Amino acid sequence: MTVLPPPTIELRNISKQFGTVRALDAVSARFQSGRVHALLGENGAGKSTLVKCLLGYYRADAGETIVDGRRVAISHPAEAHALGLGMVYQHFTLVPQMTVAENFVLGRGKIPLVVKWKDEQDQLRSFMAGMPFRLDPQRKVSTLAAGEKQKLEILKQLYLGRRFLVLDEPTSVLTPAEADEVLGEMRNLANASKLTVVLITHKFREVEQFAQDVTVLRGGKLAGSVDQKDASKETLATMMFGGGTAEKSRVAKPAAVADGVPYLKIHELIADGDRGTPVLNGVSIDVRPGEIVGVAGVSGNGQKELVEVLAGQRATTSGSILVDRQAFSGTRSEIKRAGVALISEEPLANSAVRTLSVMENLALRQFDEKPLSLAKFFLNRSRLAPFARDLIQRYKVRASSPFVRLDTLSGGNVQRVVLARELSRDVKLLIVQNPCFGLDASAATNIRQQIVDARDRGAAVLLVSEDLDEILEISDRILVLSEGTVSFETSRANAEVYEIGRHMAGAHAA
Amino acid sequence: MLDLRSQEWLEPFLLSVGALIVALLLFGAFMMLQGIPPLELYSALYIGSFGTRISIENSLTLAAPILLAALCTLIAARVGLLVMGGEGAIVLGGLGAVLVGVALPLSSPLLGSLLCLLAGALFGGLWIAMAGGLKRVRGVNETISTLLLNYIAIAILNHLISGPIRDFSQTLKAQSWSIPSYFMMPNIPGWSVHWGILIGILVCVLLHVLLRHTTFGFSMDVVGGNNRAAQMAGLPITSIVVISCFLGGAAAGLAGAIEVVAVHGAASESLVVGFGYTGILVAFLARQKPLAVIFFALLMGGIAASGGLLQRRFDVPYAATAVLQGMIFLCVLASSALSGRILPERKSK
Amino acid sequence: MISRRNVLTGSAGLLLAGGSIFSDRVLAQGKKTTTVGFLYAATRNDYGFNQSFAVAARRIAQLPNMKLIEQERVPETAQAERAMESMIQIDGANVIVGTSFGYWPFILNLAKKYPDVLFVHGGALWKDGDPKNAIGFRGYMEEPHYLCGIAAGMMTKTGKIGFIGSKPLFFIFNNCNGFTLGARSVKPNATCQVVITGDWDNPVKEAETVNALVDQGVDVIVANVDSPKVAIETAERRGILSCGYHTDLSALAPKGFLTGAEWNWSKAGEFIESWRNGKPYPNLQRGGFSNNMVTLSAFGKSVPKEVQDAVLKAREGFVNDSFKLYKGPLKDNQGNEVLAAGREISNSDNAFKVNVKFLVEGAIGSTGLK
Amino acid sequence: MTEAGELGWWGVLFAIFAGAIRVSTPYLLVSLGETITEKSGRTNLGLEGTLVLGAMCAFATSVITGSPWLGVLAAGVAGASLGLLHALICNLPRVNDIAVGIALFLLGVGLAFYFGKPFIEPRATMLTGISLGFWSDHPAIRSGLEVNPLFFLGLLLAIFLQWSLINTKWGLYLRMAGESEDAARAVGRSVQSVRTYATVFGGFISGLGGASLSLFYPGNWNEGLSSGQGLMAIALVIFARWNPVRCFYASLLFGGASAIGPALQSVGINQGYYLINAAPYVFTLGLLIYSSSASYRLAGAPSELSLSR
Repeated sequence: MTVLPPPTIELRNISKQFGTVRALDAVSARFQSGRVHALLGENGAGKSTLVKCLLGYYRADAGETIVDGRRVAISHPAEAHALGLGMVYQHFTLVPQMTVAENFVLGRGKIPLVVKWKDEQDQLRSFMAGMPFRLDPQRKVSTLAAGEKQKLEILKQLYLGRRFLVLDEPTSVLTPAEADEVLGEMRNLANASKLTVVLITHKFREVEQFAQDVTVLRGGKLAGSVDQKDASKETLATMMFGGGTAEKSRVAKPAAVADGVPYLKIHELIADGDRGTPVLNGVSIDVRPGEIVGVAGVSGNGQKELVEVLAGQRATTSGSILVDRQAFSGTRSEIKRAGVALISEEPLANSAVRTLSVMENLALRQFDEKPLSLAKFFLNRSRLAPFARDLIQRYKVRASSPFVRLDTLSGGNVQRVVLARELSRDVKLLIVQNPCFGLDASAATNIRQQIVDARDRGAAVLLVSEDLDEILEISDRILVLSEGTVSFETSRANAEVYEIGRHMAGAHAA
Repeated sequence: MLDLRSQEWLEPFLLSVGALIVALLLFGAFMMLQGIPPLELYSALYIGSFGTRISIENSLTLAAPILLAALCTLIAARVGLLVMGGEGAIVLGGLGAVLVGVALPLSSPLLGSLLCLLAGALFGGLWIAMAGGLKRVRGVNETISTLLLNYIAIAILNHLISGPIRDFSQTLKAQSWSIPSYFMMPNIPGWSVHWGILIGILVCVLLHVLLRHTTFGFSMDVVGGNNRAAQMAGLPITSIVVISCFLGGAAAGLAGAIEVVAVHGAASESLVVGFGYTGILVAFLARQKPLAVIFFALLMGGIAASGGLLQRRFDVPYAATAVLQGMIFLCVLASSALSGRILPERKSK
Repeated sequence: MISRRNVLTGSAGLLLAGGSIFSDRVLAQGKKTTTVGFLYAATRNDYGFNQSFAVAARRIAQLPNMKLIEQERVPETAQAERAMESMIQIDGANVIVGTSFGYWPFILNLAKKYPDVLFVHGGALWKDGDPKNAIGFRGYMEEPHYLCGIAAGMMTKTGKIGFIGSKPLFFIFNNCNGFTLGARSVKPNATCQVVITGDWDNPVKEAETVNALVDQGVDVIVANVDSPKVAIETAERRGILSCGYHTDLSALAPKGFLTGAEWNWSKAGEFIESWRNGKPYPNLQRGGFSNNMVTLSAFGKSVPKEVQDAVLKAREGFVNDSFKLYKGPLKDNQGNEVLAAGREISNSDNAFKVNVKFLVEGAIGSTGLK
Repeated sequence: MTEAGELGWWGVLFAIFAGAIRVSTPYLLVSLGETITEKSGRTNLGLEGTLVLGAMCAFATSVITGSPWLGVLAAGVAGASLGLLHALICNLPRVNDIAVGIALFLLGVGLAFYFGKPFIEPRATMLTGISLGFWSDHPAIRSGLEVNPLFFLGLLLAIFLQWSLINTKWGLYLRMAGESEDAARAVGRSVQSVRTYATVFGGFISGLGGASLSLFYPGNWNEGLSSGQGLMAIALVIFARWNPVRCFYASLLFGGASAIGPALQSVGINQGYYLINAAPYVFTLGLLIYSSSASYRLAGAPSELSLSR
């Protein structure tokens, strides 16, 4: 059997319109057979839209796709799959409650009516024998670590005979070591002419280390296409951000040494996760007024649960939380007394009410205080709108009126509503979780600036983030949360990316 | 351009009315297949519901328990629970009214009937609060638990009236002791309609104030809209849910108590006639708005009232009313697919 | 195996008859038509209590210048009052027949409000001072139950018979006593297992009860529930014998049906005739075989001649009032003496019967009545 | 033994055992139907209506055609139609599947009572039982062990479904749709169509439960035929942790609970029969309380299921 080289794909003048938004404007790109191609750009630059048009999830309004010199029209993912094109998503598309083998079989276009599991597993094992990484077919996906899931996603694609792979921000949930391992293997496969790889990313480091070609998108337009060897970091940054704002300035100046009594004192906290098994296994964290403590870690090691406990959304098994030297369990009076504010990821899911209006969401912290309430019992509805208008103006929320439902706002504006609600009060303890997920660079910068401002006003800040860059950028102290315990602590001055990464990897480290 | 605040009211209302009309058309087609001319059908529906004074009285009498039972589902729905326990709460409410009415050594008629009503509300409230508590403490699905509680309530009623509180002088029917006759509520002067409907309307208005103009009502909306946001805001969700379930159950319990105080004077199986289930339908029609409940409860009371005339005019099975109610229910639910599409909401970007 | 056609003809007979009456219901010209409105608590073709009234309704509709309107599933609430009033006002009903016991208070309300309308109720609850345009009537079903008991006692092999009751009400227990006394009159050591299901209508529980009774060795049953259809069919399937209640149920158990206790509600037709012709009519009418208020179903095929003869002979005793159901010496099933030797209770002694709170010796179970 | 035919206290146990088999069939079939529907990520609370409509259609078809098995088929088709209606309405955006279930509960019962009225009186040809009592010459045992053929169908179905969920294409798709909408979308499977099939199939099986009521036990059609069995079966699915074979055991347990009251009364234990007869409901509620949890998702619960959220 002659092995054909993996496909070369060329996109010509692809345009795509969503309502009034021009997501792609005549973008062209060439992905050369057997090479790793980085698709670089900010959030909202059009990277995902471009590959989704290529893979048949969207239909481009204009433009053409050429695979190995032939023009093709791909209108459905199945057609892309037939051509050997596949995609690995940022958010896993695995079925957690099913086994590795079941997930492999499900990914296949054709499944026999009756699945012969013994044969399937034999096949899988022999397939994996020839692969750079291996997984036990019998294991349930929910028991896999994030890195293993990512590997499974990639293996699935290779198992299905895909020879052109798009990886959508594959390393966002991986430790640096895991990322290096996975991307290194992808590079090896490409070099061996087994695969063409398109790597969607916004991390320069990955581009430098693993990509051979780079295409940069900005605002739905092609900003440039270069060979990685010829591109300096500065050129790429200029292409990515346009002139001027290229260098992400470190917004945070280190805080004056904060010692003294911790304002937030978490001691030996133990709590169960969604499935009833312990996820936090004795977490102890102190946060002093005027410092930002960054909690780094790979998703799934207890970050979500830690924030939920602090938000009163999860019961604890044992351990204590003291805020301002008093026990804290998240009741309304404790929150008010201690001046606690919380900015969580995905506000529509965690901290705001989509079915209520913007003004009602803005009033969530203060509706039972003067002037919004009379005698704590009656709600003074006529005061809601002026109260909301003031915040909308101060925090530059784009909402046509305080009366519109929250879910008619864009993601960034929803986050601004939450910021306005949380930060407009007197904040003494600020808990922040992945505050910039899905936001564009300028919005992210703005939010980080506000967090730093709150610290500078004397608040104790706990920043839980899966974005290590974000933590390195604004934290004064950095902790690593791994398998439900704090496994490492360092000051920012001494922070060493690889050291942090090694601890993030925890027991899963190679 | 419509005021955004009125959209919140107008659109759900229009959707429900639209669904109602579609369902009536479907029902007309259904009956036409049975050989009943649509015009005669609709005229019978009208005459039987609001076409004559006697029909109006009939509709109003039926609307009272339906209205209060609807509030049971409605209030719980505001905190995000789908409670189907109106029927059971009605039964418990009836029992509560009887127990207090029998035990009270009072001679004041007004105070007596008032206390009976309160007792009914208390019993019904505690009954549904139980489902709310189970939901919060043990995660027991409230829809299933309240449906089961309906059966259990009926068993308790039957057990009590077949022995422990049975009036053995009533020989042909197992029923409880009777409350003193001077505790019985009179009719509205000039009408053969008891005060139940006015009590129900009053409760709806009070509930509207509670939901709209108090901090508790605001908290309920937060809890119902997003539990996690409510937790984050430090709201005492369990109390809010249990109190809301209590209020809902209390409304249905009040319905049962009114049936006792205004109609039967005693508890018997006559408390179990399906008002709870019609109430669920009304709660969905009203789309969680207490003031809209008044309108839709009257309408559904009318439809229930016209059922008898349909039987007598066209010799159709009584279940024709149930078929119509089922159709209305489905149309109303299907119409939620159009919410946000009828009146354009201004998108802000 | 029974052929399907037989079943159909047997059971559909009533429906067909009913239908033809409807189509023949031509109103005579010139003469004033009486509109009779029947209200039922459940569906009228239930092979049970409601059907026994529906049969009567169709007989009454055959009277000249009579128009029948019917409404089913009328609950015993204010809705009943509304339904009657709406029959009167919208359909112009002159006579209202309420079949369910719980309609009585609502009938009383309306009888005062509409003195020109006749109200007939199957409950015999009328008392002095109640409106004269209201009639209550009801048969003593314990009499035919006694006859059923005789048949059961003569036919049982195990000496164990079963009585399934719906609600703990005096007439149910009278029927049970009648059934037990009848059986023990021919087989003195026979016992009657009594089960109260608690529901007028709960087929699964009724079937389950029949099965449980069969497992206990019971081989004849009677079911005092709204519709004994399920009980009788289950008994037939388990190969035991059964007696009917309410209406003629022989078609349901071709092999095992003995006989049954039936109401004769068509008596209402006589009251209506008297009322509209300005003749006197009773306000309260009770009775048994002696005044034709109850009847006995035709015997099943499996009932031997000597059993039939014994039953019919005993029936004569009720018809000419020579036989008393309750007579001393009579003990209840706790061993207490109810009636001393020589004491007799008249068959029309309603006060005694209403106060029956005991089960006679030989009945296993309790009334729970105080 | 004193007299022929007497089983005494053994009779009580036997009656509960035989009753469990008799009464369990509708529970079993409805809970299997609901398991399949819920595995796909939808809840159909309308199965009480499906059960009643199925019972009516089975009975009517048997009366008209004389063939009980055609009746069984008709029950399935009626159930499948209600399932289809549920699925189509739930496929619309912003529609709550639990509420649609309640609506179909009312509509199903309404339609059954409406069209079933002429069939209350006639008698239908029943399904023939499969005799398991051949080993005994005790007549009570022999006739008590005439087992519903649909009971065996349910048992086989439970085993088959259990196997299918793991070993067939459709089983895998079904579980995927119930566990992760994203995953299904990624492999180009329409979750809605999987759920539609699952709800229709679930409706079909539940409809068969109705046929069991009207054509075998208690073997009749009237309006009081079902006293909430369809509803309890849904609670039973939670107790059985969405596992078909465990549905079978749970159904037997529920059937036994329903048989306790009549069995005790048949030997003269008469105290509080209303309360004893409420045992299945209390039992169901107790099991729900026991097997639920407020703090974590139940093992086996499909992740996309609104019921367990």
